[in-house]
Amino acid sequence: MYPFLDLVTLTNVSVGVLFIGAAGIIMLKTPMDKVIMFALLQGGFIGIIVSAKYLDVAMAAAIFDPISTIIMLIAITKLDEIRKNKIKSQEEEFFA
Amino acid sequence: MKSIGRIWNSLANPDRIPRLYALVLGIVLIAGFLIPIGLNDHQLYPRPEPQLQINAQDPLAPYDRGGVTFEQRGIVKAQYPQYLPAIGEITAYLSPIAMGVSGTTLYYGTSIYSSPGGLIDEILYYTRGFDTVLESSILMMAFVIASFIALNFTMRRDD
Amino acid sequence: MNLMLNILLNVIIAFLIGTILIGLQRKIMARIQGRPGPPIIQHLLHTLKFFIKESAFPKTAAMPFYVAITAMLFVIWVAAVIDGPVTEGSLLLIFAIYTIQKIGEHNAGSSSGSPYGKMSCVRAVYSAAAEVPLFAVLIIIYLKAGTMNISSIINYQSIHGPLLFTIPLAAIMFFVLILSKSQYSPFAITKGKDIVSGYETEHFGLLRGYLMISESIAWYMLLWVFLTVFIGPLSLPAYLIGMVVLSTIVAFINAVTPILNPNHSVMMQVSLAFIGIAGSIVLLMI
Amino acid sequence: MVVSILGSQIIGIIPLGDIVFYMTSFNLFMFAAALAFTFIIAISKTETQVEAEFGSLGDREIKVAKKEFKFRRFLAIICGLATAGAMVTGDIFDFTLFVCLIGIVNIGIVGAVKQIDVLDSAFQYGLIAMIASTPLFVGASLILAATGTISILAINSLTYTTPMMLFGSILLFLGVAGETGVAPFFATKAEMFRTPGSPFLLIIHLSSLLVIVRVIEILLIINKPF
Amino acid sequence: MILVPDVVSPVVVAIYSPAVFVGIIVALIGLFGISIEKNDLQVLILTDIVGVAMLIIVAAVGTDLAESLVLPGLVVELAEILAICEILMSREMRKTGKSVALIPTPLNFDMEVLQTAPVFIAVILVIYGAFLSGFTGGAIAGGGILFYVMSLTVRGVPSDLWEGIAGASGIAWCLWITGFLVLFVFPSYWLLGLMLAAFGVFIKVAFKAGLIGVMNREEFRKE
Amino acid sequence: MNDATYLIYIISFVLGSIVGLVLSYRKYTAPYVTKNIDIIALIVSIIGWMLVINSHLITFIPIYLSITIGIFLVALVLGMRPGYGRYETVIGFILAAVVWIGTVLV
Amino acid sequence: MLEVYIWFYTGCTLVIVGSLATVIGPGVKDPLVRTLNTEIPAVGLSLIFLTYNSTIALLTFIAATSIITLILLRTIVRLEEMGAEL
Repeated sequence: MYPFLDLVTLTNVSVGVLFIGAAGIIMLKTPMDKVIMFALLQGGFIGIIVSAKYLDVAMAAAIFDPISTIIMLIAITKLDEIRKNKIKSQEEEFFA
Repeated sequence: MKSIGRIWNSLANPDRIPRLYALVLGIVLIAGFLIPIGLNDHQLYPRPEPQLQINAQDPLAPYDRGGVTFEQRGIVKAQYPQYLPAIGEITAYLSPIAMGVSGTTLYYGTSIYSSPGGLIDEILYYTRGFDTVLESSILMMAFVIASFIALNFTMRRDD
Repeated sequence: MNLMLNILLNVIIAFLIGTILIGLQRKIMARIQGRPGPPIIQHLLHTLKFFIKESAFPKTAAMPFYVAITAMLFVIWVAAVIDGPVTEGSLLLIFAIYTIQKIGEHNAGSSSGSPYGKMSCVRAVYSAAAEVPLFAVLIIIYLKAGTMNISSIINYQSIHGPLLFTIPLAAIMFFVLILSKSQYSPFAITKGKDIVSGYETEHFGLLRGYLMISESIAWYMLLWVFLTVFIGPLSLPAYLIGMVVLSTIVAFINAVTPILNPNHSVMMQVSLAFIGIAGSIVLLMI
Repeated sequence: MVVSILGSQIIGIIPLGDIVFYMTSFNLFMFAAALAFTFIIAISKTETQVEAEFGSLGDREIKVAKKEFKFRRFLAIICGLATAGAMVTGDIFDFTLFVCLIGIVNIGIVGAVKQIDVLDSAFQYGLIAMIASTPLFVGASLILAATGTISILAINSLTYTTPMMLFGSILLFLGVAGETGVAPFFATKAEMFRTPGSPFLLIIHLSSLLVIVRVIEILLIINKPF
Repeated sequence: MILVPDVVSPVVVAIYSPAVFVGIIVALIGLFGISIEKNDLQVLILTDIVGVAMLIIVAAVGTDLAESLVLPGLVVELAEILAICEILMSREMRKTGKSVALIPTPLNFDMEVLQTAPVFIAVILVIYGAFLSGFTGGAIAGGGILFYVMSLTVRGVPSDLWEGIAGASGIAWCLWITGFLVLFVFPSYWLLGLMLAAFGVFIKVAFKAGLIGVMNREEFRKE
Repeated sequence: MNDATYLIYIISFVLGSIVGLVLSYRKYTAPYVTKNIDIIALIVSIIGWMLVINSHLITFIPIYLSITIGIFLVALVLGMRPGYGRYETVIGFILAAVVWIGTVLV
Repeated sequence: MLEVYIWFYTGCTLVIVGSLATVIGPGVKDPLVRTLNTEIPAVGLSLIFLTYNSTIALLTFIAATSIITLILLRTIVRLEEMGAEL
């Protein structure tokens, strides 16, 4: 009745999510947004692994996902801070 | 002649070499599009079609190569079976935990077969064991270098 | 004949002929440049002289190494003689020895701590980078003769005629290699007089004597390989004549050309190699 | 069974499972040479570089500090052993791994020095080594795909050469060229030699030359003459 | 069900040349990027892409052998990046002449996850890694240890601890070598050799990854 | 002609050169005189070259011995200090070559 | 079987697009952005591994990628902090 509903399988949905995530990472310029999109990418990826029925791999991927995210978050925060400090110190120099 | 000399001199600058190398490698790789590329289907260690084992509800998918632990050897198509007296034993081996896991679920084949035993362990540790020696040595050397520099310089705080 | 005796005989022949050829070369160069030049025997006398001189060791040297390297150089060239004239073994092996000799050169330079030696060491690395002609020669010979064994190559030539005429570009590349090993040549950057005596600067007495012996054997062996691989089965007098002719040609070239800057020397050799490879492949195709 | 490789007879083989080490007189010589140099390096002191001081008549001595010396000696020995292994291995993939090990150890030997120029060329060399691991492994894998084997002895008994094997071996050569620094990629490597510590620097040079000679042998085995 | 076929399955043969082409294209893209890039750090990041190309082409053979060849490739990439990054940093530090004490800037933020998650994630990963053993297990457990160590608040280089851990991982490496020898010299004790090898490599890789975590703790420390 | 005789010839050449060098330094004190021809050297050279090139004519001693002696004598003149012995060598060689060509033609 | 092809070609697309994005994507002058972009080819490669059922390689790759990312980020941060001009 709705033949296109057959297309809504785990694989296809995950592929869709993957592409959205990839496009997001590429298009968005702020690192923070990229990290959010990265979560989307990882989500799609885990979906595909699940559709391949390797639950153990999916589990490991699911655990490593937050680790990568947190690492990136920390790095981004720190980098932001460094850049802010740099600008600040430059301005101070300028005023001085 | 003078310009050739200048080009030659610029090649003596280390900063340009990686770029030059990348360029040369790129040019050679383009040849890859021109020559016929095909897989010779008589390979060592062939594996079943992708997803075949998992679709057949094999709890040991995707690395099931037959065999019973301590009783029957698995099938391993190695290059020189004559030099490998215990070939197939490792593939067939399942650790007790792995056996337990394989009895309960269909979807943990990877984990089961990468705990000691299994095909990849057979290849990595037994039939091509020397590769792993080198591989772990490479990692170790890289680590020795990195940690020497880190401990003595980049992370050192006293001087 | 007894193998050991044969080896000994060949090594002594290689040494004596090598020194005389080097002496001859210096003489010819001198005459071209309008100087009287040393007697032909001079290089041999030099070599022998160093054996009765006092040996001194620099305080800054890297010790066991500094001494061992001279023995090493000597040993590898003896090995070359064994593989070459004595057993007619693998051609690849001779090239391996040639490359190891580069390492000896490099290290004789750097192990003393002298800045001149160091310069020579860095230049040895540069010149080792110019080994491309060597490999090109190997590959072309293999493609043509289908073997890497010297005696098989000789057989091949006795049937098909000298390789010199079928793969002339490879012969030229090999000649460039020989040229780069000779003293005062445009490619002899490791021994340029701008760095005193290059890697030999800080080796005195006995050690220098060994270095000079291996230098002579090296020269003999390179010429021997050239004659054997490109001209084929030769009698001993023919070898002698061929070596004299080659040394003379090299002397002519050396007398009239300046030494190149290290980069240029390397890149010149590599460019020659590329031309040689391309040309030879074209020739093989035709 | 008498097997000959490039016209010289195999003296012996050391089977380690699928990876079979073989020795002809050529391999044996290079193996012995690598080990001999390694041994000498292991027992040698480093030299002291003497440089003229700028603006005065004094000399300046550059020595290798004790800690650095030990570290570099360790790496040099590993490098020598890896070179010796690369000389006799009869497996293309194993060979590429040996080459990678040599590459990384070479970086390490000069990685701990103080001269900025030397560090810079070590870094550039490291970049090349990293890029070069791609053609190395790709070359090996193309040969595997084309022939179904990566054992040199098995390839030696094949009678044909396909364009794919040729391509694979060119890539292999390019990879080794990058890892070992032949012309025109010599500059990074040559600049690394300006630092003191001659026995350790020697092993860098030794390994690169021996490996390049060995890869020529492998290429000749893979590509049969017309 | 066929456990081991005679020939490689036609699916794999069919997708071999597309896979190789993709690999070559990716390598070309990466190499192009490297050849036009001037910044050393950027080149370092781009070599990662070239490494991906290598892994694609190696995996494309699609046999068990290919898979076991992928693992060394992966490790080589990891190892070289590790060493070269360190050299780059030391070069830049020598160039700028800055001593280490002035840096790192303290990190001024509080992340809830870093208080609660590390222990849990680390425990899971270490257990799972121990179950897997070998390189895979080592990398996974190492990831867990790394994360845990990184989120600790202790500062300063624990030089003794460091050397201890590094020594332990060296011993583990020796275990693996012993295992390798056992497999070849006494094939009848293959199980012992296997266990030695699997856990030797596991411990080694895991500890090494943990030490990377220590390095990073220095960088990303909290106030 | 095998390797051993080859070696003997070379050694004889080397010894001849050394003796020639030493003797010529004793005999001639002026450095680098180019014009004069020394009669003794000329005779030695001619005998030497004759022995080397035309040794097949001399039947009463073994051929290798005559060549060895010949090479020694040739080297004696050839190896003289710079500036001496060149014309002698050339003349000796030309004479011997003429004789050789003569024997070959006849 | 169709699924296998879907994974494979998705992986290929991701790898190519991702590496293009890494090389010439928007804002890649910032090394941080470039490093984050390398995650896309990494995921693509993971899919290719999955296609060939190389799940152990896949597991290792997942772990190794996060370690590599960590190392790279550390370098970037440290260099930025020093104010190094490369």
